[in-house]
Amino acid sequence: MTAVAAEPVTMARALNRALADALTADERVLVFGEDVGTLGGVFRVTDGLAVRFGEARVFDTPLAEAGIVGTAIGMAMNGLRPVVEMQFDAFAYPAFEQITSHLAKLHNRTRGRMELPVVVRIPYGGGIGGVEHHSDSSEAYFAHTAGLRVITPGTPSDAYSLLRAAIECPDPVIFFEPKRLYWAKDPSPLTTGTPLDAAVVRRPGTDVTLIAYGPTVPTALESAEAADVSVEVIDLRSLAPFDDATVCASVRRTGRAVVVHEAPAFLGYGAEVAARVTEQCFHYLHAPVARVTGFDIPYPPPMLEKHYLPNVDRILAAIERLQWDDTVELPDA
Amino acid sequence: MTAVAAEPVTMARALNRALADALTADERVLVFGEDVGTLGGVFRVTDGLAVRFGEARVFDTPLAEAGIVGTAIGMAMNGLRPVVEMQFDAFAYPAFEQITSHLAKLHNRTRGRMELPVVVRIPYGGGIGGVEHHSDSSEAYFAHTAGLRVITPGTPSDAYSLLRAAIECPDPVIFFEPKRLYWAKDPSPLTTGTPLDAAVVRRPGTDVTLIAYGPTVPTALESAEAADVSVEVIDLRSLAPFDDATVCASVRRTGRAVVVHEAPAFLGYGAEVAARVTEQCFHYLHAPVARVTGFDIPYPPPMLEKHYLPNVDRILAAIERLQWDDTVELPDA
Amino acid sequence: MSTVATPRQKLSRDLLPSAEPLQLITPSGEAVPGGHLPDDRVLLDIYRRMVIGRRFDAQATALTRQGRLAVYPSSHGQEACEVGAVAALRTQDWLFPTYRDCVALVARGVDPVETLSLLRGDWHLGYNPYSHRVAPQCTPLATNTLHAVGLARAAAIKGEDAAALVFVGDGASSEGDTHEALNFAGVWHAPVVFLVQNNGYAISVPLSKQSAAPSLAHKGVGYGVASMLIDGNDPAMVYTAVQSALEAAQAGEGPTLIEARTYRIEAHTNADDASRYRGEDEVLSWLARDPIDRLDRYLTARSVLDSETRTRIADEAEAFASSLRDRMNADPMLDPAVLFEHVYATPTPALRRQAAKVVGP
Amino acid sequence: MSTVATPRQKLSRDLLPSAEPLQLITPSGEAVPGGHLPDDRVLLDIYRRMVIGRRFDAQATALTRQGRLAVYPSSHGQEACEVGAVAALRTQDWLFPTYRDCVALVARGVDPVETLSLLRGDWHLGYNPYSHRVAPQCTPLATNTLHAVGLARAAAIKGEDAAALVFVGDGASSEGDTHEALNFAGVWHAPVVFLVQNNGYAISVPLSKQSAAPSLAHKGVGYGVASMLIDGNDPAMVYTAVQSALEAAQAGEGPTLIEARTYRIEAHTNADDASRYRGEDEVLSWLARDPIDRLDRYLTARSVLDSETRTRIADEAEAFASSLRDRMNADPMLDPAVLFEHVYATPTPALRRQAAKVVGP
Ligand SMILES: Cc1ncc(C[n+]2csc(CCOP(=O)(O)OP(=O)(O)O)c2C)c(N)n1
Ligand SMILES: Cc1ncc(C[n+]2csc(CCOP(=O)(O)OP(=O)(O)O)c2C)c(N)n1
Ligand SMILES: [Mg+2]
Ligand SMILES: [Mg+2]
Repeated sequence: MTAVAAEPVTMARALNRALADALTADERVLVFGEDVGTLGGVFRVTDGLAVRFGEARVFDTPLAEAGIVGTAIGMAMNGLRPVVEMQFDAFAYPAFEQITSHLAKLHNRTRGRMELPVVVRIPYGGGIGGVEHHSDSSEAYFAHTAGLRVITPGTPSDAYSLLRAAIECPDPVIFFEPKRLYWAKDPSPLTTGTPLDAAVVRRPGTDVTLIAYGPTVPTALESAEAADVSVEVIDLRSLAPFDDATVCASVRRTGRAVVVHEAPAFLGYGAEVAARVTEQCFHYLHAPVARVTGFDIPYPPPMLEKHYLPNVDRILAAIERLQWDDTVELPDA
Repeated sequence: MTAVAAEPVTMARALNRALADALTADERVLVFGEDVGTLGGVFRVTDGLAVRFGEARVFDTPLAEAGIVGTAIGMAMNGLRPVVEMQFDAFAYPAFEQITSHLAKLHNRTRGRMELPVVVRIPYGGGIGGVEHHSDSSEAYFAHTAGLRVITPGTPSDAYSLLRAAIECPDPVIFFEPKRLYWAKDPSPLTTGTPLDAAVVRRPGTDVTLIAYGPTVPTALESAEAADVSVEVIDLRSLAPFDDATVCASVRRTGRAVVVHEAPAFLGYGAEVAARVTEQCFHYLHAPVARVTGFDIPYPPPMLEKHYLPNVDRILAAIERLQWDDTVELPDA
Repeated sequence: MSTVATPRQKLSRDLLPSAEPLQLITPSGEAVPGGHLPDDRVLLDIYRRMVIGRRFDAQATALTRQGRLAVYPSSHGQEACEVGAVAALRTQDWLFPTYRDCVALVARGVDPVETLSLLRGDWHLGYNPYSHRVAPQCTPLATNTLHAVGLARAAAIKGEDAAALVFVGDGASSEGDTHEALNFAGVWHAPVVFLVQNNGYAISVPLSKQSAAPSLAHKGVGYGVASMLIDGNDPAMVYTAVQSALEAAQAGEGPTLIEARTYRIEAHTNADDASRYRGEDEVLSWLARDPIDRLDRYLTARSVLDSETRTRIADEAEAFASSLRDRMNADPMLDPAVLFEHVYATPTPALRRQAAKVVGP
Repeated sequence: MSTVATPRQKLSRDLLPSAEPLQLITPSGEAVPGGHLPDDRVLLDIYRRMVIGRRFDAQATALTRQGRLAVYPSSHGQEACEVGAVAALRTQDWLFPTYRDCVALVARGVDPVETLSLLRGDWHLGYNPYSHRVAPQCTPLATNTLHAVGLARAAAIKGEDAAALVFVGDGASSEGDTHEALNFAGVWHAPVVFLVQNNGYAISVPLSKQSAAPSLAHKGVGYGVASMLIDGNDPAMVYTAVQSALEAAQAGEGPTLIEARTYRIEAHTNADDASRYRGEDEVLSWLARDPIDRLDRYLTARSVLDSETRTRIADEAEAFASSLRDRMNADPMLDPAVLFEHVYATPTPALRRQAAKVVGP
């Protein structure tokens, strides 16, 4: 647990630091993808790395996502530790077969003889006025795929420590970066040593557990401040595996839970949270786990995204519907 | 609702009849994919169609799944109604981007000006001793994708009527065929007129609702016979959209529910079933909705799949754990 | 903006392209000796649409600065491709554009405000694709190549006399979909034309990191697809190449792959900083090969274009731009109900419930 | 019909392949005049491994009938590729095989029972990929081409003297991944060799429905990748071509694409019915071009192979097969705990709970 910087940095900068420090710490680490070299990434997350570490370790690839992930797999087979970037969420879909059929399965296929320490960085989510295909929340596709770790930071300091941990992890990691938090600042020092599979209680509370991750963490914290009950906010950080212990301990204490995410509700990540929290906390729950999510529609165009994104009002409304007065009114589907 | 055949037929045969009848009924219907022409498909579902309807309407394509779905989209833009086959579940992954970013979204993108009446047939699931990549249950990936209908039949007669309805539907349909039921027979006549979005109560019961679809429907029915409580079995048929009315009416009556599928539990389809049934039936439930599913692992090799697949024992055990004696023992995660 | 038919050169349909880009008009505006140029009236019409297109493009860039567009990818410098190719299309043919190709849409006759819906962000698409037979502008790179092949194949199956023209970037040529599309087109002998606008960069990535091939047109032979390498800043050449490819397609001679060498003068989009990856010199050298200047010189030398016509066209472009500016200054009418209406042909009960939360019951 | 190959050191590294497949030994076993053949000892060793490979293949097919294998895709008829290519590999090189290439694995020295784990169904992979530098046999078509390129590129980055050889089917050449792999290989100048075993069919789909190219080797030029078209039933030619490509790779001359024309004598797998899509005549015509007979005739004519050696090799093959049969007759030891152990490097708590349900706590 070494402190790396105490200046407030943006999440983009924290990620940049994490990559630089990982490249420094381990010469097997490579960074590549579309526009990550000379340009430093469309979000500047890889800014300066090609110059600093050379084109052999940080480089631009041809424009082909299956190619990027597929060659990363081959490099990992040969002992390297590639960190690759998919430029935007929806542009990881061409790599879906490589991720699902190989990246997730080669360790299992080879009974552990082949490690696949590949990190696939995916800027995801909305709220930045991106046109179609630039605002998807695609975490459920990968979290459903056994063999992958799926990580998403909600703060700059977590972005640093989780990316460092992801690069050091022997398992393949899909690292979802909430792009609307790229410019968010955080004064906490950048440290290593954060475990890759632990949720964190961001704000203690006693009446309801509000479960968020990535882009919705600040929204959840804001909602907690605005609520007139005591809200405990959990930042999941690891979507797969899920930290049952931390979440269920909280829910058993509070007896109520709300899960928030941008992706559509239907089979969105909140479905698993609701299902497994209910399985483990059924008799502690005063109301069903509420889901505050995107709607079951394609992500809206920029001018309409405000109607889609979970916001404080919707979260507060969900908290209010948690049957505080023990009336048995059924919530909307 | 016209009866088409009264002979008992296998599901593969029923699907073949559905394709033949659709090709006859509407000259805009085309059938194509890998080995679907001359060979008649590796499961013979398209047997005889190329000879009967000609190579212009039923044909083999080059070996490229994105190509198959992508060209089907273009054909649909031009007024045709392609029915394409992905040879096995895992081999639909190369088409993931075409399905997710276009097939699912073009109708919405064009505000309804472009209809995409494309059916993507995917033989799925295990239980046939298939080697790796031939037994995936990939329904959750598609059911989470807004804009797609996801359908899966559990009986030969449903296979016929649902495939006919899917081909007639203006929306894109991912049609999951449970390959281990291809040889299952059913004496019911083949009829049209079945709605595409309605679950069906396969067996009435009063004590617990057992929710299944596709390959696990026969397992669910067998379990219901073997149980010593009265089990109502629901065959979902439509995974997206979900038939809340039928399922919730049953669960509110029985007060207990179990959902069964082959896919891994984590963010598997059962997560959505558990979450939304709990949302709508919370105060009717005596126990959390139980999930009997595959494990959170890659699909096993043939000799080990018996340990993975949900079976009667596991379903009965789940039913037994539904807190019949009102003790508050927490089920396993 | 309709085109007059013209006698044209029968270009050879080899599987391998020429070593150097084919050209009909030199950068200084002279006819290449031996070349068979399109009719003057055709070229004047192309000139006019290029001028309007460039003015439109500048206006769109200005609209980003005024916050009226979320983003705009300029095609300044690529007008020979944008307009020359579209001018060769017949009414019944289809165009499959990318995000880069707004000028092509405008040249095809799509309303400029409807063209800009995607980039303004009021909807993913502003126009009806069937009105001008223009597919939605495509963002997931190369995916539309397959749609074009499918649509063209469907036209052949239905016996329609229609072909498809699809635009592809040099970067997008690396995507698997491009390969699958060329292969399906070759096997199906589909009436489709692939126009690769090789503008030298995929955002910041230069062609040298994209491909080691002698040219991108050399990909054709691997699919049995006839290929051409052309000067993409020569409007006469682009028009002639695309028209000849479309005629071949319509005559049942199968698909064609055309690589047009051109250059993007502006940054990738207004949000991009091109100075990070290319020098001013390079830009200047390409400005000297400007497609509009080239045609201007050629037509002027032939006395087809005089200062009166030039002014009339400039005025038309100005009027086009100012009308666009005015229309874009009005905030679009937005009803979030539309978010739920077209996910399926008929909204599901769950979607109706969700819509009610947003728009009220 | 066929073109003579030049000495392997000088096999030209053109981007375009020859019009006809290169050949060193004719089907009747004669050396093609002017060709530089590999050493007799090398060829005798290849002969031996081909004979063993074919016997192994027949045994595996027999094992499917006894229910000892779930499925088996035979490479009968393709031994020149399976063995000739592997014979050219050095110890430090990597092989990326498909499901079709069990004989190549056996030729590489992988234990035959471990080779058959996948097809028996006791695990997805029986061997340690690092023991013989053989990647897992790959089922999702063409996906392993990218792994080969990545591995080769990593070798170059690390300064290792190692190359990768990847097998691809004619059908798999249509997948987008093949294109992306060739393109990455070209741009990276990666030390990788693509060997397309064009056996005429992708299950039932003939080459004519797969590609309209003059040859599959013609894809190379579109990526700046040197290409060769060879007779894939000529073991000397396959060996020479792959060796020359590997040497070029090792010398920093970049990747090579080789199309080897061959034929699958058996059905796609034991579960396939080839009579649905091809005639007996075609099979017979290819039997006449059998790769083992060809080498047998050549080596016999050169007195390298006599009946004694032939018998000794046949006996060795027989012993190999009967040992395989015996070992496959024992049921494998199966512990379902393994299902949960390697999903992650360390099993998660949830997986440990799930494992306990299956194997007890
Ligand atoms: C599948 C996919 N991957 C990545 C992107 C992000 N992206 C948008 S434009 C672009 C560069 C495209 O370059 P090119 O094809 O040459 O077209 P140009 O922009 O030069 O017109 C990239 C990488 C995308 N839109 N789609
Ligand atoms: C991505 C993918 N799509 C489909 C399949 C199903 N499949 C298995 S083998 C095969 C034919 C392959 O033909 P080819 O590449 O020529 O190799 P061959 O079997 O002839 O050796 C098909 C379609 C697959 N394994 N992977
Ligand atoms: Mg470009
Ligand atoms: Mg083949």
